[in-house]
Amino acid sequence: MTVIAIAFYLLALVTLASGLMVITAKNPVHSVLYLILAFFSSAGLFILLGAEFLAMLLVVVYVGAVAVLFLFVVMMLDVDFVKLRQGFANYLPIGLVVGLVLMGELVAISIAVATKGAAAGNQPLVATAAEPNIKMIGHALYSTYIYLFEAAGFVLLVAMVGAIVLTLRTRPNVKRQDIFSQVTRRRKDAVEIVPVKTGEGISE
Amino acid sequence: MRLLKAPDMRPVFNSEGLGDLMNAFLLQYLPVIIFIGVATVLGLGFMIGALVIAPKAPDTEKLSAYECGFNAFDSARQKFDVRFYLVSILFIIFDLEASFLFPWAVSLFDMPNGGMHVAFWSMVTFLVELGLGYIYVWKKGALEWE
Amino acid sequence: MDFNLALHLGLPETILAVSSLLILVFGAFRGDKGMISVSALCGVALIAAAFAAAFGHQGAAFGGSFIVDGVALFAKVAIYIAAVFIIVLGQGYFDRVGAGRFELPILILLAALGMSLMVSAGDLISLYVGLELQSLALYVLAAFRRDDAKSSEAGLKYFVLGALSSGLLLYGASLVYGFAGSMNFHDIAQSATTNLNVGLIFGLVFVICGLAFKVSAAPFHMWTPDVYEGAPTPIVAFFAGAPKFAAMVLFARVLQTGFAAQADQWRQVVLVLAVLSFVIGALGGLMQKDIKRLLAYSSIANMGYALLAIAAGAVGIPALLIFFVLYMVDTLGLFTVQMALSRKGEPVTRIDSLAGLSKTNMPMTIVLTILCLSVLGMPPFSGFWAKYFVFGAAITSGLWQFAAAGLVASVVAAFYYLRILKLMWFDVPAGDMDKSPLETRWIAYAAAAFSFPVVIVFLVYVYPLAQSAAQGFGS
Amino acid sequence: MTIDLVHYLTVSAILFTIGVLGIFLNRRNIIIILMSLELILLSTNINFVAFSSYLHNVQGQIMAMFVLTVAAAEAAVGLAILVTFFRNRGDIAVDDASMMKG
Repeated sequence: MTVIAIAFYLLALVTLASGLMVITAKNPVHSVLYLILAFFSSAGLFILLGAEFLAMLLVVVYVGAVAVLFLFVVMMLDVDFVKLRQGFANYLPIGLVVGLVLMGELVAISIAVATKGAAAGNQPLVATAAEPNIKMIGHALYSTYIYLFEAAGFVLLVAMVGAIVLTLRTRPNVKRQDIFSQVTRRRKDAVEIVPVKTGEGISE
Repeated sequence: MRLLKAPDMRPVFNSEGLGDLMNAFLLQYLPVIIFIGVATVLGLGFMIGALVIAPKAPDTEKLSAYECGFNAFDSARQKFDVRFYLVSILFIIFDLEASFLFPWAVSLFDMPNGGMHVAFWSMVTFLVELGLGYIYVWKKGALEWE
Repeated sequence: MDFNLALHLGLPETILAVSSLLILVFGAFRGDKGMISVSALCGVALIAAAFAAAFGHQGAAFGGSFIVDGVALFAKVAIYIAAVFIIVLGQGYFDRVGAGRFELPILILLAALGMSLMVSAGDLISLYVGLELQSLALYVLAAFRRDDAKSSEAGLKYFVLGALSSGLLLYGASLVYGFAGSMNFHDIAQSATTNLNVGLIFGLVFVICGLAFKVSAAPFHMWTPDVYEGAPTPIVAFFAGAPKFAAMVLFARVLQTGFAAQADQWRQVVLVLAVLSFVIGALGGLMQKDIKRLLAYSSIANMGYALLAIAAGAVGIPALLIFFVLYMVDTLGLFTVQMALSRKGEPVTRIDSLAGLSKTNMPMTIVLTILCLSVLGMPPFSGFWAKYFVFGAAITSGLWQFAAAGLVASVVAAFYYLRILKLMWFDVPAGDMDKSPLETRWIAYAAAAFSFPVVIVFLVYVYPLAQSAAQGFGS
Repeated sequence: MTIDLVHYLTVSAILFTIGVLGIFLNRRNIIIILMSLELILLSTNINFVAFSSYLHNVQGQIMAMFVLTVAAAEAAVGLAILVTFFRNRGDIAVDDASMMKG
């Protein structure tokens, strides 16, 4: 079990430290990179808990896509980020006090839930070869929760429509390559042969 | 329907046997850990090696941006176009769509209570939902680059 | 699982889902020129869904995570009809400001779909997914005028606070789940009766805070005035009504199904929220100069009365349903009047600009007078009946002090409506008003007509319906 | 040195606090606020997964999966709104020079 303990403390420490760096880093690009690290190490925590599929999902979706989205936006916006940090130091003392109180309360509640709740005294679930974690999720997701699964599709649809509605602008007077019209263009559409008599020229 | 109650899903392990099982489970991840370790050591090794061995004699000309012999026209950090962002959003959405396929593909053929048909058609509906969304995106020209 | 039963129960949602997809593709091919036909199709889909809900079966499906009871059906019909009116108003408004795009009615449709998942939620997962489907559509709608700085600022504020409240709610949900060992409200209720603990109570408090944000109850109301001022008016009319109705039903369901045994604990929290809401709503409104900000405070105060109905327990549920229907008609009318009034093409936003309205636009003055009298709770207008039922329920369950406090708050709030009345009838007009757009005129007339004579007939028929709908809620 | 449920919940509680703190400390920098929101959702996910594992009940992991999906959609919409805001204002500071008084 000590291996697990070492792994847990390492991953938890990295998660929390990088979480802290996300909110304190001066450069938002660094914040995004720390966010990636936080997600990556909590994926490790998920593996310790036996939730392998979610760990992979976290890496694929967050590290692979969401964090990249954040990076794009940080790079897209031409903003003086130093100016935005004004007030950070002013709020810091009161923030720390409130934060410590909140943290203490949450930890106390968590202990109460863990020791008195339905999970008290249980051991974590470990995936077996007979029923891997991903299968367990599949069995529940595609039977009891199908309507929520379809609803999740609509959530994604709303995000898609929303992003397009808010940010897509079609610029006028942009010439695009239209391969279909290029290929279907025939000689008669483009060229007209006009017999010209010698010495007369063409009038319109 | 109470298909999610704990005892039905799997046996509860007693705590003595658990340590071995947990270690066996984590042992599967040993190659990943070795890989990460090697990558870290190699990466750090090269960086530190360069730091220690490489000769360093910086001056302002060397450190300035080199642009075909001209003075730099612009800041090296250029703004990204919004289109990158839109493509990346659409990527996220279809990435998530694909991630829902994994548990489906693994569990489809042994769904409990003969739920295979329901599971199959639910995924078809899901794909149609986002497929129609894809038609919308295509038609709006969000995928075109000018 | 009986799949056919599930399809029957989910018929309204299925109609909305399928039609939203088809209309989206239709719209993509027609382009923004086709916005009017897209709006019409969305309206038809919503009306069809409302009929399906009105004649819908009751029951539960998907392992109890999708509940269709009388309250859910009642709320769905009201929400769908409200969404139809918003689509009509939105079509006209966005056409006039030149920001009309065909996605608008579709997003309203999808938001309505989210709300109907919310009112049918039977476990924490469907609660969250429904809530987020609704919220995401509303964030986009708030920022829909993307070339307008105020609209995008409103969208951003709404988004940040909405997402934070979802986070709080989710953290609470995780504690509740961890303590009770299940996501299902009935299972939670079962384990909560046998084993009460501080962890469970804190989880519940987090969930209540998250939901209070969504219904803009004080002290979680800070976003409301800003968002109401900045977002496009028809969208604000939507925000003020349907989403809050859905969130309130959800609120009632979480508390009365999942935590029925802890009524004493959550009643205190809900009562604090209620009193703060109507006090802050009444006092905050006094200083406002902007019509939409004033209406924001008015809606905060009204959420206080709705929370009072929830605190009253089972007797409060029919009162809650009736209260929301009457309140939604009143707010719809008030926002429509705001949309109807403009001076030289500029919308009238300040309360001072209403001065002397009776000399320039008599019909709207009468409409606004009726609606103001209604929201300040003057009998026999609809606002009086709304409060009557809520206070009645509160007194029945022994909360008479709080009913009295609500009464005092509504007297304070009456000042700002009386100020509007004085401005309109006795002050000197600041200039001629433009002619009101057609659809705003008719919706305003309809709301005013509902608010007095129609409401009596409505109550005669619908109050028994609300009562029978509320039968067996929470069990 | 055994690791049990309390350890995971503590990590999650601290991460949640960091997220909330991030929102209050960086009130003007919307990008950091959005990242703090992601941290908050991550902390709730750790809670859900930990409970799911210790309760031997798969619902928590289903929930975590939906939370991940919704959080990604939320990030997409939030950043889209941020982009329109930036276009209109040329800045992403919300607090100062706000056009609307709070």
